[in-house]
Amino acid sequence: MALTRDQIAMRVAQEFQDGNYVNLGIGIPTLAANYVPQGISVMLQSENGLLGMGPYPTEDEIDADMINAGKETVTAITGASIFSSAESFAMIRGGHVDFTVLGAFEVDVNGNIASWMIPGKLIKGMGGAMDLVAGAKNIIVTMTHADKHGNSKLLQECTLPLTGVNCITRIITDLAVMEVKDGAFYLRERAPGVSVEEIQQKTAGKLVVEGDVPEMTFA
Amino acid sequence: MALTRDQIAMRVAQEFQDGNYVNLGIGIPTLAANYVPQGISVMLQSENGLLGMGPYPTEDEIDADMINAGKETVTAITGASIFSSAESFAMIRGGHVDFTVLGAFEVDVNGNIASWMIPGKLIKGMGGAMDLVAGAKNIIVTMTHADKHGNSKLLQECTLPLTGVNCITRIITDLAVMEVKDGAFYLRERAPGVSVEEIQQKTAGKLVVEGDVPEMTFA
Amino acid sequence: MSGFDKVVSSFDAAMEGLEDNMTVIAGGFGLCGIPEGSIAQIKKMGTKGLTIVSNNCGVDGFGLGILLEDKQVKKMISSYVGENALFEQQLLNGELEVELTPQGTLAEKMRAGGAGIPAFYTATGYGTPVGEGKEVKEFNGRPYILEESITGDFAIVKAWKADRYGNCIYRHTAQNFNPMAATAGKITVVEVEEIVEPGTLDPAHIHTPGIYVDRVIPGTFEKRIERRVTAK
Amino acid sequence: MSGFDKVVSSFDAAMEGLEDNMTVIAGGFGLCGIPEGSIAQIKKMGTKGLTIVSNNCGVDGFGLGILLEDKQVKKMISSYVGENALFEQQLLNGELEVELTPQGTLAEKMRAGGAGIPAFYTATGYGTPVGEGKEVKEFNGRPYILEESITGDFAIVKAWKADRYGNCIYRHTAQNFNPMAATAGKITVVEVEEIVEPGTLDPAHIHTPGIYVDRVIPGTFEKRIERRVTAK
Repeated sequence: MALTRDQIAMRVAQEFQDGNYVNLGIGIPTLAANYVPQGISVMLQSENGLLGMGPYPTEDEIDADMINAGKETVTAITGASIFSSAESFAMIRGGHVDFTVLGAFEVDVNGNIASWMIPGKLIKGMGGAMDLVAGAKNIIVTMTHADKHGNSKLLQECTLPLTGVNCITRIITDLAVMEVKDGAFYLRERAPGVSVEEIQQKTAGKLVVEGDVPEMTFA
Repeated sequence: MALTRDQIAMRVAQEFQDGNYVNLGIGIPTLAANYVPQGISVMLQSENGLLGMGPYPTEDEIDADMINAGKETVTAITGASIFSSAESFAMIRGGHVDFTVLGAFEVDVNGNIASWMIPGKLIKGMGGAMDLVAGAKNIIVTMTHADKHGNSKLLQECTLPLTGVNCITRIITDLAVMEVKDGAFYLRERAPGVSVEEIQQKTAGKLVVEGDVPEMTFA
Repeated sequence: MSGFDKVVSSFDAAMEGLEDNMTVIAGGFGLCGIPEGSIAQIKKMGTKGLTIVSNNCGVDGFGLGILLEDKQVKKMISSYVGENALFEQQLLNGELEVELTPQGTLAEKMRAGGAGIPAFYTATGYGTPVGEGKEVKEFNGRPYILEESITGDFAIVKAWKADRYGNCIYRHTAQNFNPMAATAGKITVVEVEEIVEPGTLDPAHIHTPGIYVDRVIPGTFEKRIERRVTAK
Repeated sequence: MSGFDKVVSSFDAAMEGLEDNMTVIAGGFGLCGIPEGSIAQIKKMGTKGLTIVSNNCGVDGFGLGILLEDKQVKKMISSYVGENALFEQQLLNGELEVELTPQGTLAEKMRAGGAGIPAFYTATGYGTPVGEGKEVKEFNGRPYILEESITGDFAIVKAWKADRYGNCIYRHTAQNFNPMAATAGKITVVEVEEIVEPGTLDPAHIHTPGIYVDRVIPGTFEKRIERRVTAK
């Protein structure tokens, strides 16, 4: 069975190591914060200028001057720091953020990603996505394996305007965990009950399957 | 009569306007802070990272963590700000400092300045001088008109390695105030009792004398 | 120290000198930390043909969005826009030009503009539409694109507190783009919640030293929240 | 949050991994705000062939000057050196290489290194020996030279207070080059006068966020004064 959004987020959270600084994009990536494993701490970076983002505020805590990169009201944890957007992107661009998790329209076998612009549709802008994919040490793309029409989002070559080149190394979809290297998607894990054949069929770009591919496990 | 060091500093201080941010080099420039005219306030910038430098401390006030760009113990005025050296040079490089006053070995008619390196002698480094001459809006060079052997320091072309090019617009020596423009030194004021002829004779680069050149006045 | 007293008493005085076709750099992220009074003043002045450099363009009826109502904006330089219907409409009509710039590159362009750095290399945007037509150079085997800095005729900034000398601090994440904007204006106007006497702010904790600031004006702020989300 | 506890208990642990021929970026200006304990540890370790990036090289017998005694330094990248006789002697003997870099360019090279900017243009040094061999480009009719950023295998930094997560503040002008150094080390070691619990420092007034810091070590400081000048 394909994973739910929360299950994808759960699987993403398994990637985190204790002490990681993590930037989570809007949507599924943000959910990952809810599933950080026991005994592991991560510190969330919000690119508007906050390191140590906390949970959403209570009604009493709401403060218009405290928002996250998604423009949502938010809180800061004990030990947080707050700084300018230039400093924030210095951290990102300089490779100090350990993990960035973000969504995408398409990813290809060369680690290129398209996530911000669909020609013909109104373009709202890339926000910080281009900086994040160019800067973070590890980038995880989360998305459904195929779009709602069944078209694969894992391509031999991206068709949409790119967000970044040669930058994606790991993809977690509703069907699989894949590594991107040497011009191919390497299948590492399957969603429980999803066959290699189904993944193969829904992956347009070159897929490499080595040995038995284990199912994902959830604690 | 040639001006004393303090008189040169006095004349420099007459250039300041109320509200100017000023960076003063070591030596005569630093003395100018003692002669800021009545009714005029300037704020001193020290390039290690202090805006609003105050007087030297009393014995009780001395603090090893509070020094100026000359590595001397110093104080901060009320309303000062303290920041990193990168921020400090952002101010300088970005043209936010109104005046820089510094010494020189040589200046030429194209506004080039040599102030940091004498080949054959041990080179200690340029410190912040190159950044200052490249960044400040107005630069005043203070020096003696000629060296101790009588050789002019105001040249048609600098002979020593440069600190900066096309950047000097005003020179105040023990003999004269000069403007640098259009490939010449324009004589604007004479030291009291010093003749145009003496200045002419001690100026190796092209000197332009327009009309009667007034003597400097000191309040 | 009267020459360093930057406080002005009206927004008319604060924005004096703003003319048609100028470039204005505005602090703020979304509706957080935006210079509400300076924006209102620009609307009141009716200045046209403006190029506005700001991460976003407000919403319909609030923030920079109100400058669209009388078509005062010729061009936006932003990382993310279109939270407002009027913006979308003027963009589609060709009445408004947009230069989309990655958020970190935008922040750095302002910082560089204020710091006298005319251009810098960044990996951000290489191989994407953002990199088209820009110089590419490799460092340590990785390609980077050359991005030029931004300065403005005016910068409009929102701070929490400022002293009379223009030393500013920002509150929480309302800091965002404001410190860089403050450095990059030929004339920098800071509107603040509170004016304090020099010496009140700790010299080591000033976010924007007064040297960058030309005018300080006390303001009142609605502080509208764009996305109110609370804990369940 | 144990994964974010950066405090180590000895200088041996703080400098673990330092090897011959590495590059070390050191904060401090003159003898102000220098990482005294980390420097002493490098001397104790006897590491050789080091490239040291620091505005100055201390004095005879104090600060970075002590690393000259056993000829541990291969190269200095500095803006102003030669306050010590040993330095002068090793330089004249050809035992020591010096790359003189303008002070503001040096600060910006460190900042750029930490911020993932491989190179930037500056007017500083154009037309001087510093500009020789460097790319020149005109912006708005003025020539600028291209300067590349600096990163180090280690950065050694002196802060006033840090919390366990590595958030730091600096005291007075002992800030100087320390914040940039902190961003530019693969391993950044901060030695501090006082370690405080997370939450003690105001989040809006942290000079160096903990993300840049790998190890925090409490130190003791002589704080020698280079030029003691008092009011008359």
